[in-house]
Amino acid sequence: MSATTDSSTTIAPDRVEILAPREPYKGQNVPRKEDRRLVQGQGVFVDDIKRHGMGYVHFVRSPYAHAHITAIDVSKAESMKGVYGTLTGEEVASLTDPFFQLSTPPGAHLKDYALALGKVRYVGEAIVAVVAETRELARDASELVEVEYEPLDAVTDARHALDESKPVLHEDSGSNLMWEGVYEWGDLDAAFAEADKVVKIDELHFHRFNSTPLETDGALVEFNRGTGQWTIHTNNQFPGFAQIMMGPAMRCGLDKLRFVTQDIGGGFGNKITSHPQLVVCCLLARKLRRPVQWTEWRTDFHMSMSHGNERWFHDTEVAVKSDGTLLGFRTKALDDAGAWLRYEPLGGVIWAQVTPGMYRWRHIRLEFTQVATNKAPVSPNRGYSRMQHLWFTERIIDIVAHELGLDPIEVRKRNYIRVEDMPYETPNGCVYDSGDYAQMLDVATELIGWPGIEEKRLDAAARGKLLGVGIGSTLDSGTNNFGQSRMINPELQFSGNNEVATVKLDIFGEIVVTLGTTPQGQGHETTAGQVVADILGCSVDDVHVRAGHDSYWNSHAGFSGTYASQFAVTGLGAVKGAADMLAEEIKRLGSVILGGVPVEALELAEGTVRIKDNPEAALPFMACGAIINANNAGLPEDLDVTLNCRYVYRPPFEVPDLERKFGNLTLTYAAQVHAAVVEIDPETGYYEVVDYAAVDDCGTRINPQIVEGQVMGATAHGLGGVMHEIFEYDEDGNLLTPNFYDYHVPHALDMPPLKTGFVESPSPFTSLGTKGMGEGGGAGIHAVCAAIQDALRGHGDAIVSDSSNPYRRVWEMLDHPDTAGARVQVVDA
Amino acid sequence: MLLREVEYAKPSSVAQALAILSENDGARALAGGQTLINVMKARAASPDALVDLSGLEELRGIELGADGTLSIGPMTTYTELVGSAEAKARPILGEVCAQIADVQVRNRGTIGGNLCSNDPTNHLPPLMVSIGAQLTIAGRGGERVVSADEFFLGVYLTAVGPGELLTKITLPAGKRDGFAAVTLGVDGTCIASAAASVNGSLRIALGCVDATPVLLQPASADEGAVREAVRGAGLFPPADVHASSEYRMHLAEVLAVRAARQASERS
Amino acid sequence: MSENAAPVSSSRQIAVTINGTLYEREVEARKLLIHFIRDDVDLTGSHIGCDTGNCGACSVIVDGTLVKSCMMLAVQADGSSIETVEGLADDGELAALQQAFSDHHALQCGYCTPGMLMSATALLRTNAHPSEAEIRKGLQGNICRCTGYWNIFEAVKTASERVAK
Amino acid sequence: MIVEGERTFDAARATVWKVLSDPASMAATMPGVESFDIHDARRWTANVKIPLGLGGLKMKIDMDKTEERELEYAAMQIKGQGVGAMMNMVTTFELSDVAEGTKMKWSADVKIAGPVGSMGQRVLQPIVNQQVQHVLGALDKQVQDARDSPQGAGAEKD
Repeated sequence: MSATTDSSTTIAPDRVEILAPREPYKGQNVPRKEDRRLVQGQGVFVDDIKRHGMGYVHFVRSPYAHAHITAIDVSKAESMKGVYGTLTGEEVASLTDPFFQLSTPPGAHLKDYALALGKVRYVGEAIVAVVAETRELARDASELVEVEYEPLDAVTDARHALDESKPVLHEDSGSNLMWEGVYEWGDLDAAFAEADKVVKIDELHFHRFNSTPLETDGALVEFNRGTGQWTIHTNNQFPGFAQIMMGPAMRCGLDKLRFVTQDIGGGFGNKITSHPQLVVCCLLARKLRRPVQWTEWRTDFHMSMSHGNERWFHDTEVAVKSDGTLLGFRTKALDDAGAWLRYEPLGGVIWAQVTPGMYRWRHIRLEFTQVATNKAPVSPNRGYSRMQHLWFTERIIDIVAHELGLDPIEVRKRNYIRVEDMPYETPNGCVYDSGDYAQMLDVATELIGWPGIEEKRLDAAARGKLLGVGIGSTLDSGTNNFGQSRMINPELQFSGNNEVATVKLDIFGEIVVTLGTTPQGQGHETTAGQVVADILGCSVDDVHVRAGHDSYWNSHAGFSGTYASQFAVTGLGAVKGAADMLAEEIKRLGSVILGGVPVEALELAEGTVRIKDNPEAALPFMACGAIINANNAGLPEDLDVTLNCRYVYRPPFEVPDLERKFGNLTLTYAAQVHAAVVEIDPETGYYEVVDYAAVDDCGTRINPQIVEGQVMGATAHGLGGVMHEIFEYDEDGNLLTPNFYDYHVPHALDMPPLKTGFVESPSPFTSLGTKGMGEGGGAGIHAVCAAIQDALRGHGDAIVSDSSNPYRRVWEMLDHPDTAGARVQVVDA
Repeated sequence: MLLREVEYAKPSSVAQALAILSENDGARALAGGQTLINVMKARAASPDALVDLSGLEELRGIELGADGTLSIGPMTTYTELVGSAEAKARPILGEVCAQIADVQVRNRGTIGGNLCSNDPTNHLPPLMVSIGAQLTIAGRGGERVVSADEFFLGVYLTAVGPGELLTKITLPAGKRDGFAAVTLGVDGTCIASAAASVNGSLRIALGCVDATPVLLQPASADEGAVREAVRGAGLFPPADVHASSEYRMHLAEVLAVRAARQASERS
Repeated sequence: MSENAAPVSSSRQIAVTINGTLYEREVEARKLLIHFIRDDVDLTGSHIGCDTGNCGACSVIVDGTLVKSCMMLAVQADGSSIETVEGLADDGELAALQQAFSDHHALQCGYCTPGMLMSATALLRTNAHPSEAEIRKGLQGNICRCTGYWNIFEAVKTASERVAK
Repeated sequence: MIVEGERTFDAARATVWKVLSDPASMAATMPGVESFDIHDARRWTANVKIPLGLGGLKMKIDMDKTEERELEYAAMQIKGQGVGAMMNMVTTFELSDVAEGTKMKWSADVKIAGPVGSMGQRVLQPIVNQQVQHVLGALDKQVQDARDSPQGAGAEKD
């Protein structure tokens, strides 16, 4: 339909692009439709919404990590002037059922209510909600709520959560074990028999942090007494999931829960599990007969929301040939879920989407155990569960290279899945769709001037600095097959995936697009407009994409939302489907109006449907819209055209084989290869990233500028995560980094110079050749860990064992390398 | 966010401010508010009344005396100190102020507020101690002058008592100063810091290792002597998420050496 | 002066000019300036991203000085003239910085953007041609979690060049 | 966090013991005490306002002597409740004779939670050390007073 250019390659000192063919809009840096309102402060974020007579919600939160609640007295608070009312756990328990649990026993036995009931299990857990006339009064009143506690010992170290001596968080589940499963593929014994060496790593630790979106959670909830419907204005990023959790608990149909959002101030997965607070707001709006507004403050968010999964890897054994050929590994993964299973134990299977990382080893065994601790509940965080696992596989590569005296780059190239192996079926049945990892690695090393790195090392040494270079190569698996949830719990009735879009031609020919997604800055209005404009042959400016999400638009499906790197596949797949339907309808209408010309003879261009050989004979979209919507007398009866097309995109998935834990778990596999150069001050452990390259391949890019923005953002999260960001608790379960005082996120001065590279390997499995992207698998964390380890070579040779490497830890690795790093053994097989 | 209820007054003279402060137990002076208001947001502390000093021109300004002495009004902002020609008489002052927090904070935060809050991570308390600043404190009974060595009593606690105000900071002449810190991110919060001054004898003040700056006066600025002095100071630094006590101890030693070197290399 | 003379009170009448419009309100002494701007005056472009004065999303310009409006009481703004993001565009015509932010994809979710724009505006007023180092230093007080800042540096550089022309 | 140390008093063990086991004199060692009620010899409550430059931190502190060996050893459970903070402290004192008088080995395991915790350890730990120093200083004075007072002398004779 539209003109297509040839593929091309461009190389500049700080950017390399190897491009697939592009169309008038697809593949172009179209300016974002969202920007005009956002740069003028005209966005509508949840805390911007006001209603007459609304009350402000403030939560009374636990100061203890673990305690029995022996008494709650809200009378003083309720009698305070300006207070509208309160809600306690007792009331919640009488008005709702516990949230549905995804886990099999023992996790299945948890009784999770929207407010704490009888016991608190982490500092910051909500106990009572107070509603008042102003924000300040609500907080004042919350200080008058009297709660009596009987403090208990806290479990803060997952490694001891199952000790007999430790208290149990949830009596209902009997112990702190929440979920466990064993995954094994290939023939481990054969692999270890074939190996020349076995590399044994005693313990690796992936720390707790999250993406701390700048806007925290919030909601404004209205209850319509006449219809019994709630309207929930919220920045929850996965309304489909929230509804599934809330409806059964609140004993109402899902259509009673209307989710509305316009602009969301960042999500990164951290805004998926706000359903408990939303339930509280719903109950209060009904109880108090007025709209209620809840804004979570930064310290509340840090203490209680969406920490990323903390994970330990114990007794890892790697089977390897002397030349660095990797055969397989076994390990025990211990996952710290925090106090509740709010999205867990899905983290126990999500990692399996990238089981072998980017490597060809075929023999893998992983014993997964998830335990509860007295910390904030975990939930998805950019790179959810795959990031932890990919960090682990990347650590293995660099540790093996270090121990066998091999070049980490050579080891990667030797073991990378090759372009000729694509599409590649992994040992557990996932299918990597496309990609040339070795080429990406070449681009990355080129960008940071790898050949000259030894000179740079000497130059740094002359300045008293230790220079190190490291690679992080990761996958961004997108478009989940929700059937994988059955590997966690065979009873679950989820599989496949879907997303919806509608494209219609309005009465005056206006093209209106509605999405089922809840964008948080990914530019969906723009990229959807690009796809529609190419298909309808009109200007992207003539495509009106509605901002935000409303589950009452007819564009909402079970998996609607924005999460897990899938918009470019599911969201745009739906948009393309709906636009194709509309294009076809416009042509059928055109063929009638233009005197029975065959549809094949028609084309869409310049906002008209016209005869290819006689462009003068054209029917403007405005006329099409008017005819169908307002001037349709005399149209043929069999003309089945509404110009209002709805399409549900459904990716081609099978239900996985639960016995073998085998099947394709995600549709697309974007890839990243990052390279970092660090300089360490050996006297203090202080270090800086002095050079950095991020190479990304997410298939065909609809809007390269937006893709690059996602790559940059994910890189910044990786750098923040590895250098500074950590949710650290003391032994009593106090969070030591409850706000931006001590939880340091990267600032403008902290950012290294960044070079980017792009390779486009279109996905054979998606309608646009696109792949989901934006998470980037934490490549920055892996690259910096590797670079630090490289810098320490010959200076104690510590093995980086933790994903969190603040200055103090780097100094410890310099000061006492043997105890500060991982303990590694190499034995002849 | 969401402060507890508080009363507010904006006096138009120091005398008036002192009157309010001494008549209202629980009244606190509000300088730039870049620490105090955050503490109030956390409701970790809640003054009953705030006495806003921003209207008091008497407390602003930087004067350079004929003998090179700098007299600084406590309500002078970091930004003013960074930009001031007079303040260049003591170059380190502007250099260190430029490292504090960010533009917005430097635009409102004041030298007096920095000293009176004495958060252990603040840059200026150790600097004032190494420089040997004199601090003038006014109360209804009159004025007294306290040396920086005696000024800092504890976290958020100084010689400025209830009903009193810090009214002047006086810095002797001198240029040979140094400051070194390891911070949380570039120009971030101090994890450990050291200030040094070799105008006459060597004075080193360590930050972040105790509730108040720790003054050391080694015989010489050579590395051995400085390290010896730090080791001999009987420090037991606080541990937190950014540094163990042991690491802070180590940083104090390294940073003291660096600050002393910077100071002695200056002319 | 007389209204400043020190009656100690827990609330007071204030008059504040925001983007050229005068607002007179009775406010509690404890109310932060950002809450006054967002809730009382309903100018919701300035945002709140933290509760410790770190993030800068609430940055506004008060009498020509860039401040974080979460570390200032509304009563302290009495008699002042305040500029917020809503005042940057000249009736629909985007300011050079706003246009450059869009051109360089210097915003994603747009939550930090208003504060970031105010900091950049203040920077370019005092330094029309900042180096990249000066741009970084000028934006140190504003946290962005989406972009990694690189595109923001580019946007500010471009805006300074365009204004120069 | 755990703070501990040793202190030697120029007084007989009985005198020191007397001070340590007298709620009134113990209360007098606490910073910013505004009022206190003695329930019995083992339990008492004090309302304190810990002086911080930025505004005092009000707390209701319940003290409960959980264990004691006459003249030798005492352990106390101290619970503090304030709007800004919650404190739990277990403190022990161990007395022994030395040439200069009486040696006291003490330790306190202090746990602080609540909003004040969000200010960060950098602030909390020094504050705790500071308050402990205050208590020990005041204890010195109490011991001297007891020694110099007739009852003190009496105690020494016994």
